[in-house]
Amino acid sequence: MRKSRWLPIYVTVYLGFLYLPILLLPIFSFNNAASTTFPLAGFTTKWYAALWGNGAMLDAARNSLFVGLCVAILSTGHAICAARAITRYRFRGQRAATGLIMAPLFLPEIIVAVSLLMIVLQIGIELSLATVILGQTVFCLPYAMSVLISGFEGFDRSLEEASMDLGETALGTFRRVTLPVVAPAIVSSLLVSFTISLDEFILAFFLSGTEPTLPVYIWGQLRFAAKLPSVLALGSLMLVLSILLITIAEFLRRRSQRRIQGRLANG
Amino acid sequence: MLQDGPSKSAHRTGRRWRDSDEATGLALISPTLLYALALLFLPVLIVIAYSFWTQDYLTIDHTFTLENYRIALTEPIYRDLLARSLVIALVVSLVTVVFSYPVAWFISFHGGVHKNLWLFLITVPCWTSYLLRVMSWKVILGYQGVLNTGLMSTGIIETPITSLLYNSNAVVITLVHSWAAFAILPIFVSLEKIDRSLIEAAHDLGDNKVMSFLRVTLPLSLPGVISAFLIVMIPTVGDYVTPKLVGGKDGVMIATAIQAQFGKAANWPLGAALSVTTMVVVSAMAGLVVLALKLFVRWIR
Amino acid sequence: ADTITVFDWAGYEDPAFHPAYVAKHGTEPEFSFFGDEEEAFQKLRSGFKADLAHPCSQSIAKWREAGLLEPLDTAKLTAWNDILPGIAGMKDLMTAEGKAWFLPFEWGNTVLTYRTDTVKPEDVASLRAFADPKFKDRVSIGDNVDDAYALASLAIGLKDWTTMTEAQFAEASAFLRDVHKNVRLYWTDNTDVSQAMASGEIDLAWAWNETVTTLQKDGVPAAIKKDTKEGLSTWVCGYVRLKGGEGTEAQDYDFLNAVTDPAISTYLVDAWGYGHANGKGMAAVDAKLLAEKGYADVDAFVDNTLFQAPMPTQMRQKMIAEFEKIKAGY
Amino acid sequence: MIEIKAVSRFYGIYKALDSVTLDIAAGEFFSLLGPSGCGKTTLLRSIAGFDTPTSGDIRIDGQSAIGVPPNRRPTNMVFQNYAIFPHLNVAENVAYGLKRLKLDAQDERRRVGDALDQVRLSTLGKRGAHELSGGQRQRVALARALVMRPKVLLLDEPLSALDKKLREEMQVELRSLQKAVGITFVLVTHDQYEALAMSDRIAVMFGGRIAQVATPKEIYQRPLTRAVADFLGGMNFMKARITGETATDLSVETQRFGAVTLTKPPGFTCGTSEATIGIRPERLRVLWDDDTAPHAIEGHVVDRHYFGEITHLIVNVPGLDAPLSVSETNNFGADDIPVGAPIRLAYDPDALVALAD
Amino acid sequence: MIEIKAVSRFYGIYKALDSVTLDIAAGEFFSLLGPSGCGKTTLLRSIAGFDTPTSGDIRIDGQSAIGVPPNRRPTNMVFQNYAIFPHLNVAENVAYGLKRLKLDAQDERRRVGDALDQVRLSTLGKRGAHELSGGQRQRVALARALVMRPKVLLLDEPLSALDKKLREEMQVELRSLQKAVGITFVLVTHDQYEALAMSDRIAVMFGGRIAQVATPKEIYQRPLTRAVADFLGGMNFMKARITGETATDLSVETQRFGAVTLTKPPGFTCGTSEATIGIRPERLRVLWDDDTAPHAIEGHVVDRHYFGEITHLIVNVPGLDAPLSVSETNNFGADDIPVGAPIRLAYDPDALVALAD
Ligand SMILES: Nc1ncnc2c1ncn2[C@@H]1O[C@H](COP(=O)(O)OP(=O)(O)OP(=O)(O)O)[C@@H](O)[C@H]1O
Ligand SMILES: Nc1ncnc2c1ncn2[C@@H]1O[C@H](COP(=O)(O)OP(=O)(O)OP(=O)(O)O)[C@@H](O)[C@H]1O
Ligand SMILES: [Mg+2]
Ligand SMILES: [Mg+2]
Repeated sequence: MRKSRWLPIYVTVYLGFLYLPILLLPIFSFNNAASTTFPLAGFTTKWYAALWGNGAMLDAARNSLFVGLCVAILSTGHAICAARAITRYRFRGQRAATGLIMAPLFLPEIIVAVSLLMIVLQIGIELSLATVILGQTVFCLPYAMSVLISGFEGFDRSLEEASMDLGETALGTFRRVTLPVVAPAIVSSLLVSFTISLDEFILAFFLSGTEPTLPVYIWGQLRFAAKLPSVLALGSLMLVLSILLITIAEFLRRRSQRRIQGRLANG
Repeated sequence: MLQDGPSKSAHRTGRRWRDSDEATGLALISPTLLYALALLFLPVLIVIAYSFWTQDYLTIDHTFTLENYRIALTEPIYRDLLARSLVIALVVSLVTVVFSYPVAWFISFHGGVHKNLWLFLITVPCWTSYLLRVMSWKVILGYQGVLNTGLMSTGIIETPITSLLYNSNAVVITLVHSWAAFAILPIFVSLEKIDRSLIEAAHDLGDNKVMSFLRVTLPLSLPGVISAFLIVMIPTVGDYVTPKLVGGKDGVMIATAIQAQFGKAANWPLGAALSVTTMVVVSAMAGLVVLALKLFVRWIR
Repeated sequence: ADTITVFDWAGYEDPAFHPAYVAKHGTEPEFSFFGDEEEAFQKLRSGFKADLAHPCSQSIAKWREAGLLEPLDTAKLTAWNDILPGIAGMKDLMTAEGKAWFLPFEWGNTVLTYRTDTVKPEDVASLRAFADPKFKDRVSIGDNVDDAYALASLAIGLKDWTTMTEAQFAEASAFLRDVHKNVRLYWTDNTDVSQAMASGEIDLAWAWNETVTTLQKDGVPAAIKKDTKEGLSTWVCGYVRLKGGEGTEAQDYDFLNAVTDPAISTYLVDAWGYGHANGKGMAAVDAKLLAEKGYADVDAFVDNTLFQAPMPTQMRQKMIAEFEKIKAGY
Repeated sequence: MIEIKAVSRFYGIYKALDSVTLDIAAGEFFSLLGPSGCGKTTLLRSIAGFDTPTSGDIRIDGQSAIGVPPNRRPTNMVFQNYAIFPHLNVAENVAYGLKRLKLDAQDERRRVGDALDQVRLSTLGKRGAHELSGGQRQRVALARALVMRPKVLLLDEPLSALDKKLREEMQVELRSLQKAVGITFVLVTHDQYEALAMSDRIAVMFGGRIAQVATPKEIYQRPLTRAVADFLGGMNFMKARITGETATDLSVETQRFGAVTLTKPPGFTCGTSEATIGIRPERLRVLWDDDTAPHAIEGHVVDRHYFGEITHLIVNVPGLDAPLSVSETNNFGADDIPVGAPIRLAYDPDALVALAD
Repeated sequence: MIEIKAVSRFYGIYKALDSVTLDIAAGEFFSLLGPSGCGKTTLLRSIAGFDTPTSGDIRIDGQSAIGVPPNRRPTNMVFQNYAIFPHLNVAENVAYGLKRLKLDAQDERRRVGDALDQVRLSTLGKRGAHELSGGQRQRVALARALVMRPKVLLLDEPLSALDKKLREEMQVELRSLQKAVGITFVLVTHDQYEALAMSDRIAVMFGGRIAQVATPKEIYQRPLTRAVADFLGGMNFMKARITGETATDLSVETQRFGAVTLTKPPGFTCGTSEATIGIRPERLRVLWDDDTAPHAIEGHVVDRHYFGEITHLIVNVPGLDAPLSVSETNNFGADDIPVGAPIRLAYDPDALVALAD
């Protein structure tokens, strides 16, 4: 496949579109004014200082990351099983089951939230991050499912057959063949669920006790225009952090690859 | 719906039901299903039940009535809002999918060993708070925003364009931006699975790049396109925050109305009826879109 | 529980608001946050338990009628009698059915705010300016029914909306429909409107008084006009005790007394731009600071204000429904 | 070892297997032969456990295998489409099944190395699955199964992508492996020579049914039906008039090959007046110049096909319905006989066989 | 028609093609032969345009094809892994390329029907791609290319999954198609007989290099190197002492085949004292009972392989380094000669060839 000239240009423009709004965040987070308008009013780091003093917001950010990770793992795990069942096997009630799992996509979130809260309180579970995770997982399932279903569809069955044939159990086959082969779908599903959870507000609000997630906290903060820059500072920090994280991961990947290659050359 | 017991075909082959496809499938899906059932059964029930009740301020009247549906279906305001929401959702999902496809393509076909890196790169913008992104868009599209300033300084326009922000355009732009990653990922996933030699075979049989794309790549990546479509379209219909934040006067969508009924207006039954109506209409439209996509793909080959 | 849970707006966990409580108990109270009263109401109705909550004047009636609130023992509230008279005078706010329910904490105004570089003060001498076709697409009012009908009531010359008649309601609604033609956006929060004004998106807004403070601080040429023909509106928020809280009553009252301590006033005005409900406290605040933040003569504006007092629920429900339609263009 | 009892397999209404019954002994090298689409792969997949017969029973080692999952059967299979794991390299693919045996690292490496040696891929261990040529893939698939040393090895056209030389090496390798370890082989192949050279017994299938099961020599020399004969190498067919018939024998009168008595094949429709008889092209020998033979016929060459080792001559013999095909090694110059030249052919009456239809 | 000029292709540091130069004439039936992994598919893909050579030029119809996309080349390819479109049924797969020609529906249907007839799949038009057996898939791939009637047809082992009978039918079909329409065929095959029987010329490749290009007969009878000889059918090799050498000829003295004069192959290393000579197994003929021959050697049988049409005898001749392999048709009873029996073999001195290493 030869590279076309236009595609890289298009992708660059597209990335520009994706990142343009994001890159404004750091700019304004150093701007010495509460309102986000040009021209800039001067350089300051006071918003970062203010952020440092705002323990509640930092806690909220930490909670959000934790919830996001758990939700991503849980909903992807669930969705892997379900998507696999739907694409690989035929059973009665399949459509109904799929419909139910996909329902959060259609239901008004507030209803889901209110009724989940009622259920949780009825059972007598203390509201905590765990309940948020519980609720958001069910909310992220449809997204994870759609991604994974398109990943599992058309999976070459003879690979699994070959594995079974070599003595591997069904579970082992799943782990050693199916999962690696659909890895792109799994990574995508994790990313999707994590992203959704990170911005999800209603369930997080209803199902959290005294530990808010970031959206819950920020929505309240926006009542005060003067607090916005601190939020901007936090957003910029998170951006830098995620990019840093990815860079490190990529660096580690390359190093381990080089090591493997080194081993190959020696061995 | 999910009764167990041996199926007819299992009898004929003499295999135990426990080993059948059906049993395995059910066993695999049951954790997820039970989970969803436990958490979603009540919400679904509530929506449906409420939609047949009435509410007066804080009290619910449990007598069965279709009045809510009458209002939902006949009041011009709801009809118009629904129509507007559907149009916006359709435009957003169409634009998102069409513009995201090439990126997914690029990552899958030219991403090399950096595919995961690309995926992260695409999703990182979504990891900053949604509110901040919306705020940024306001800065960009605003009256004295980045875009207007830029255009004015290059002399393309004299006075700021006011049609950028606080209307449907802004809603579409913001939504496309925030759903981009969600469209790219499923399309990427299904592109990853396409056997490259099929595309070669299409070229070999005389198709140029465009044709081989339409006749082989697109049909084979259709599951991804469909799931991208649904992932973007359905939540967009239900979105009320974005329209409120950047939609200005035009920013009222059906979800805003539903949200108001569940909130301040304190008319859950009407809200439920509106939800059910929307759900049905959206599902129908989603079905139509999927059908249209499939027909399009059929027609093209 | 050895501590209480306060169901509050995010940000109000600020330790500077309740130093007395911490001094006495050694720990911060627990906070659970909300960003929208209506959602908070739903969460409480679904069974969420907290000791104290922080709603605003318009929600009190609903919360009370839904049976969420626990009456207050005014004897245990040190500042009960020091509440600013204007606020204390609001019908059905602090007390109703012969019981005390609500302890005001902070208050502010909703006031005509304009850009001084594009709008001449004489053009906005009346609140009717919001409906003036001259300001087409240059206007913003809040996406909340209380501020909107406060504006409309004032515009039709009604200062006490608890007495609004059907005819007046229709007139007010008609006015809002006219305003809708001019509206560029309905702001949802302070950040929203101040940014719109700072960026020149709008010239005229019906906004909270802290907006202009923010804008002026950033050097945006903006001002408020308190002395319009019709006046301005005042809103107030404060604390209530919730039923079923797990903290001890004593702790509840310690917290309530801590936040209404006169010592808080200066901090509240200075750092947050709100007025404190404790009249004594406000009186003790530096006059220059008060002037800077727009609270110059606390007593004077009372004459020309519409207090957003709780109104009969039926009327409020009608307003809500009507406002939803107006916003959608109907 | 493997008993297949009246196994049928429907795809919808299409019958891919039609009550197939077979017994395969332990340690036997058994081949399945048949035209494309006749159901060979389906049968093999049923034995391996990937496909459940619609009816019938398969017993392995005396136990019914119906319902036993593939990983609990003592079988390993080489897939027709290879099914190489795309995320693993060559060595990892081969080691896949061993991982479960928890050998120590050195042992495992040794076995993988041995298997790669056997398929001549020892230098490519680190290659990715997508960096292989077609034949290399096939050999990886073969090594992956060989390394497991199963009781039963099922091979679905395991050598089809290999050139003749390599294929022959592999055949020798498989054969010696089988003798050394005593594996039961079930081989699907479309290569008659492969089947004839390697197998203890061969089953020929047509359209989901078994047509004949016999040793290579028997099936080649005494095919029961015209279809089997035709499928296994060329055969010259002709009609013959039946002059006498006993329970086992058939006396016929042919146009050019005189009157002969032949063994009657089972399944022969009794009471007809005509029979089909045949003779293999290589059982006809060209008589040069002055050579003589007790049985000979005359004709002339109408076409000639060169095949390196041998040449096929198409000889028109007056009185026969169809020209005869003659296969002759090229040691005398059969490849130089001009088209149109007269020719004499010697034959042995024993080479004639009677065939059922 | 196709000129391949010093084409090399690297995969990383691995040289899959090593400056290959070839000319293929218009209307020629050209075959590429070589062991697995020698670069045949790579070469074919370069001609079709899926692979860009690292260096060198490919000219089609006199025009450089470098940079020309596959769809603008007058070539069609049958892929080694078939590449059947999974979302289309058999008929739609075959009609795929026709759709662009905008034929009227009837015309298109007729051409698809014809192509399916040619590959014997006319009844399976409506089958889904995943409901086919391996051989059926391969035939769909073949039909899909045939139906296009390209100027150049590139076939990558197009018949490898077919049984011999069907393969021979397809060979005849391809041959007659080529003659009728004048298509240039480039066939990759690992089946020597196929190459020998069908091709106008054959190129033999080893490790990315062309070893010899010649007509089937020439390449079979006069292989230039030991490797080519060995690859194309069996060959008995032996060492011989060089007694005389001219520019074109080589006089050698052999252990058992006497003194002969042979054509010197190009690439023969001059000035050495020993040469490798060879004789094909079928050029050795068993002498029965009283037969005599001007040139004969004696030995005894050490092994015997039955191949239906022919039998291979392994004969130990005292004084030779390795036993001789003899291939004999089974018309006399070569398949019955007991192992250990003494045997006499006739040969023609012309059958001996000198080989470069
Ligand atoms: N993508 C790749 N990366 C590295 N090496 C490759 C790649 N593709 C092919 N090769 C190597 O290049 C050589 C030639 O491959 P090619 O597919 O041309 O062989 P071939 O002659 O067609 O073999 P076969 O008869 O087995 O199909 C092989 O050794 C193969 O392993
Ligand atoms: N999933 C299926 N649905 C319908 N028919 C099928 C399916 N799989 C195979 N068949 C048909 O069943 C028959 C037997 O297929 P099988 O794969 O066993 O053939 P085979 O003998 O292995 O042929 P080949 O030598 O071409 O590989 C074929 O005619 C095939 O078309
Ligand atoms: Mg098969
Ligand atoms: Mg190849």
